[in-house]
Amino acid sequence: MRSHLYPVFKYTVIALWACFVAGPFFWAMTTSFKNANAVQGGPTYIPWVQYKPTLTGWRNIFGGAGGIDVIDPFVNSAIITIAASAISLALGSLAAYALSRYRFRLGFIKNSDIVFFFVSQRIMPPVVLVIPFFYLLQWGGLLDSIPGLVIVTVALLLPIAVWVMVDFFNGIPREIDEMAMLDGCPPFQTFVRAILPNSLPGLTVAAMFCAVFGWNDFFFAFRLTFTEVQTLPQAVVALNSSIPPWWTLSAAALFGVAPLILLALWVERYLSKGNLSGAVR
Amino acid sequence: MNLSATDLCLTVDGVEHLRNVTATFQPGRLHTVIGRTMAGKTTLLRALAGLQKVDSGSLTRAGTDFLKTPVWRRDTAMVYQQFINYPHLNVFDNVAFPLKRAGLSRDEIRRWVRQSLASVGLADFERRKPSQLSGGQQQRVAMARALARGTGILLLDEPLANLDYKLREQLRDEFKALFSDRGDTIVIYTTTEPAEAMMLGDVVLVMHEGRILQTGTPQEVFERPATTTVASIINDPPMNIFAGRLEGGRVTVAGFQATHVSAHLADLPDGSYQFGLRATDVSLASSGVEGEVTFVEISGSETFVHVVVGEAPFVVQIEGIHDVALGDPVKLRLRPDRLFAFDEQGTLVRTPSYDLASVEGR
Amino acid sequence: MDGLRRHKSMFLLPGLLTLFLIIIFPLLFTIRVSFSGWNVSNPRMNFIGGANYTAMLHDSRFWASITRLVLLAGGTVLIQYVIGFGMALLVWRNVRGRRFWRVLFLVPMMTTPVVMAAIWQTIFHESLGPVNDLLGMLGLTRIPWLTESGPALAALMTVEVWQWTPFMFLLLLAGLLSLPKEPFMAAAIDGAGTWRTFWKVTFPLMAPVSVAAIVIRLIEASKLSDSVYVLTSGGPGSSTETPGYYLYIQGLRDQQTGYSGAMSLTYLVLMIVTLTVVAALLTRAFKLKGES
Amino acid sequence: MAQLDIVDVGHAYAPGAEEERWALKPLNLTFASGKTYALVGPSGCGKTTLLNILSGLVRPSRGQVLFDGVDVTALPTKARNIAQVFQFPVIYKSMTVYDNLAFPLQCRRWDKARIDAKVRQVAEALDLHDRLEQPARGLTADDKQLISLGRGLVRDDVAAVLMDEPLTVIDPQLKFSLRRKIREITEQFRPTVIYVTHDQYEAMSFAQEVLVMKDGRAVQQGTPEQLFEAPSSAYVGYFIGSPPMNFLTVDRSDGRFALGGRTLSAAWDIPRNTAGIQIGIRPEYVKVVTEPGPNTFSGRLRGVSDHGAQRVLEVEVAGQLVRTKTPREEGVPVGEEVFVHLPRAKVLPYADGQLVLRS
Repeated sequence: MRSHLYPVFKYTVIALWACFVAGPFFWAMTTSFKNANAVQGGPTYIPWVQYKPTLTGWRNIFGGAGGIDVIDPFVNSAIITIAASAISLALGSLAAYALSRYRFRLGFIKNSDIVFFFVSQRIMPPVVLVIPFFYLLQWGGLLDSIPGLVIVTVALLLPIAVWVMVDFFNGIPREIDEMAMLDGCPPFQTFVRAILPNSLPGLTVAAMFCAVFGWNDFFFAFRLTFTEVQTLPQAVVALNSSIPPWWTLSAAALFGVAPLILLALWVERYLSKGNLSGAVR
Repeated sequence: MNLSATDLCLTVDGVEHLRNVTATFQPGRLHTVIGRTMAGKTTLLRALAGLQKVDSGSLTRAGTDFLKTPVWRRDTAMVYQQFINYPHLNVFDNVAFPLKRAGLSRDEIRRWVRQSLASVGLADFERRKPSQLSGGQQQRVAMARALARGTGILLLDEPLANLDYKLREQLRDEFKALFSDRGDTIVIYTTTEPAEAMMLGDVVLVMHEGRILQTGTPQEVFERPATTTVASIINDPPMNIFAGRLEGGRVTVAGFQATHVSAHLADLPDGSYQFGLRATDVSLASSGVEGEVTFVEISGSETFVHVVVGEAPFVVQIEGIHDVALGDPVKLRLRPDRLFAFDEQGTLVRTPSYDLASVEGR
Repeated sequence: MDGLRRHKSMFLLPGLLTLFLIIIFPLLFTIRVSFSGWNVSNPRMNFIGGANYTAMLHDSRFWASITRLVLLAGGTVLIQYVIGFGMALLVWRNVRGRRFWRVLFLVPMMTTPVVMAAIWQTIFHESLGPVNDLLGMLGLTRIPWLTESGPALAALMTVEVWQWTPFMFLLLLAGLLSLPKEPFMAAAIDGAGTWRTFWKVTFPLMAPVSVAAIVIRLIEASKLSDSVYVLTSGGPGSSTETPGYYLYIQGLRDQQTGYSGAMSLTYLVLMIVTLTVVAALLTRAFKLKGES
Repeated sequence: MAQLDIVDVGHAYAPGAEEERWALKPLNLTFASGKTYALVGPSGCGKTTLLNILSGLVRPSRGQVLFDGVDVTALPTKARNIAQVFQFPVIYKSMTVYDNLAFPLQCRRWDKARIDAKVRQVAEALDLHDRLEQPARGLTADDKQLISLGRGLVRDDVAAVLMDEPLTVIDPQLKFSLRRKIREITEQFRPTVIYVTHDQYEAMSFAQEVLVMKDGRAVQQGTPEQLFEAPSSAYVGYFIGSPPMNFLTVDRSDGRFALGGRTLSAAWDIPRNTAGIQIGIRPEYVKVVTEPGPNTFSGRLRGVSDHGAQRVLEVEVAGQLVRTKTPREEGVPVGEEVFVHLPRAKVLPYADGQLVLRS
């Protein structure tokens, strides 16, 4: 029998972990309203009580003096994330559909090997890829441009899209495809009319992962763009290089992670419905 | 426009799914394919639909090579054992889907869908999603979709197998009415249930281990089963098959000797045979072959008593519900005049006379 | 569905070729460059044989970073698995405010690692950061988190655990939510307690998800370098350097392209071999516990 | 083995719903110790709710559940000492067959020797004794179901064994042998068994007593024979038996019944003050005959359905359809004009769909 202390133990553990998870956000939040004096005075947490809050940090990130402008990097990041995610989802679901429905055989290579090829690309460390990418983009005149960054980001995201969608398509009965074909749809129409409309949960999960990994990429942007295009993570990290204006850094960081935190709310909905389960196995 | 299959063969991973299947399917007739699970029935339907490639053989329709025709141009509809519908479409759109593909006008589509849904009794369910329907209703939607398009070929793969007993009975009757005027559609219906095959089929094909063992009218197949295997597949419970000897038209089986010479066996040469006797032609009696009850099954209205005589298992079918205790010793009366005789290889050599169809009830 | 050869290629090839083309050039380039003496003063694709590889064999800093990565990745992923599984179990069923906890516990994985690493740097700041402040309140001594090798590694691991435990939590919770009810009822009927139910029912049922989650995390963790760059810059000295970060220094900062190519390939091959072996071992180990 | 009593138990999934919409309307039932029962009915009839109430998964909105007189209504599953076989086979994947069977006893901290003896005894009965050391996950679905059953049987004090559609996922070929095995084992161990199914075939073949349910109500409880011979309502007449029971509306004049103008005699007193009387008769008992006679009515043959060894004839009598099941060897009558004989002893009276037999 469970002891009466079990609930106490349970909620204590949950609360401790919640503090750890929320701590950095709380710290960033409180710091973003400080100024140099408040920061230099040692760690304080509660505005008005322990320090006098100012909006300096927040002003700085929107082009205030001595700060940066996060709007342009934000737009760049959004464009790159959305474009790369869309391309990856489109190419990824087509390929995943083929791998889930048809049998491929090329010598000893089977379907599972092709899936493995896709997924295994996640193992490539960005640092290994970045030098050749540099020369590749330079050769194509795409260095320091949005299209260039989109192309390399696709390499990061395509494996994720294929991984999620193969599992998802495997969960849709083949009879649905067969029925659509019997009903007069050639293969491509079958995919578009019968399968895609039933794949929304899978596409959502894949899009979520793509958005997370696309938005959060730093290394490629860091080494393949310089002056013309700057992404949001780059802009924030740039603040960190010299003597850190912590308040600006904190405000910029919160601004940078906010869009995806909203995403977490949405993901949880899918989780409760059990839609994610297919992607896990 | 017959659909003719010749010598269709398919082997997957060393298992023969189709072995030289040759059959002709005629327009306007309902063909039931009966066989146990894994007999190759589903594979055959999938091959006809173009969903399954075959290793060899040919398939022609109206002089064209059907094997080269892609699935989406085969003019074929299929109803699956699992209730397969488009999950994202409501009932109306599910039925309309093939009609839209065929390029019908809006009004025509509406008319055909309404008519088709009415014929399966789902007129009031147009706006529901398949997931909001019961199993029986989902299968009706699938039926309506298959019927709405009026394809030249209609394939039904054990459409009732996953439904409750009562629903099965009800839909079987409905199907009979639905199929009664299908014009010149070729209908092919697979099942594991003899009663279903018999009552729905114009033509019955008996399939076993990838082969078609016998083709004929229900009456022919039931009354003249070509082999012991057919006899056991087309009867429910399976026909009792046992080895015995025939001497002067007199049958001897372990512990059982026919007291009367059976007229229909009289002119057969003496020797060893396999005999077949339907469960309805064996009864529990006060005297006869001694055996022991091993199991009793009760359907809604019949009792099946499983009896073992020596080593040989027998099934006895009794009308009505009767309480028979397991392990009880019983005596069986076997009717010699109803014996089917097969040679030792299992090929039919003599059948009891069933020329009674014209005789009025006795 | 056979006989559709033309169509199936049309589905597969766009994606396959795109990825192949994006990946194949870097791979070939890296292989070739690893046999050249390309560096900042002499950026030419000449051929110097295996000299880079020989040099690498004697580069103790490289091998130290590999060892460090193995410990870091293995350690953090293990911690992430244990905490992630524990948290998933706690918010799986009857818990007040279930949705709130679930969202909150997911948030860190949604955030940009480098950005949060910058925040963590302020948190671990020796005099102005809240960690030492808290330690002080508890009466403990302050720790030079980012300037001494032991604490720096601990800080790095803390950041990794914070960032990626949510990912484990996500996969494991999704796995838990998809489990059938019956085995748990059967265990209750058989009279099994909480502990026995976990070891005999939950854990074996979760084995496939566990293997997948751990392998995925190991793959991602083996690329660790961004947070190192921001948090410690590999320091103090080279005490928190990972291969990824060391490659960055050699290849990008110092532009020893040929030499870093040789190390890149070695690193990649080592990772692939190690992860394959680990994945196989995990599958075997968990198979003994459950999954057919 | 215990006696299970359901006292005024009812359940609504939506709190505050009016009683008409309850998943299970209040009812009283007794399951006697050591007997086998089947709960049968179409999906949504309340049989699973009732089973869940017995297992403790659902706490009823009202009423009491008694095990051997002890109120267990508020007790969780774990404390009820029941066993259950689920629709999908449930085994402990990580354990051998032996450990699966031993698990409930290990949970109860029996000593090793006692567990060993018991496990081997049950395994013997289940025909699993030669596979005890195999991992349980490698077994076929039917053997896994036997393990589930075995986990209940090893505990010799188990109150009841609940079976929830245990044959659903079993291969048709194996259903027969598993059904037989389950029957044999329950005869040997004699636990109280409650078997839930939608299949009348399974229910009637397995149980000593069958409980037919519909719309959250227990419609009739009885032996298979009782359900067949004297269905308490038109629904049971329809649900049990194939083809279903015939129901014919009859006229009433001078205290006698008539069908199409001819007198229909029956073996029971005509109930007084009941309007809308229908008579019910099983197709098995309706005979097609060539000549008129007592209780024989003229009709027209409307359809013949060939089921193999039997044919089902549909005859229209006085504007109503009567089905009869005839052996194949009796052939099909020539011509449309036929007579049907309704044996006096087999005709039952129904009013408003309920059997109104007074003996």
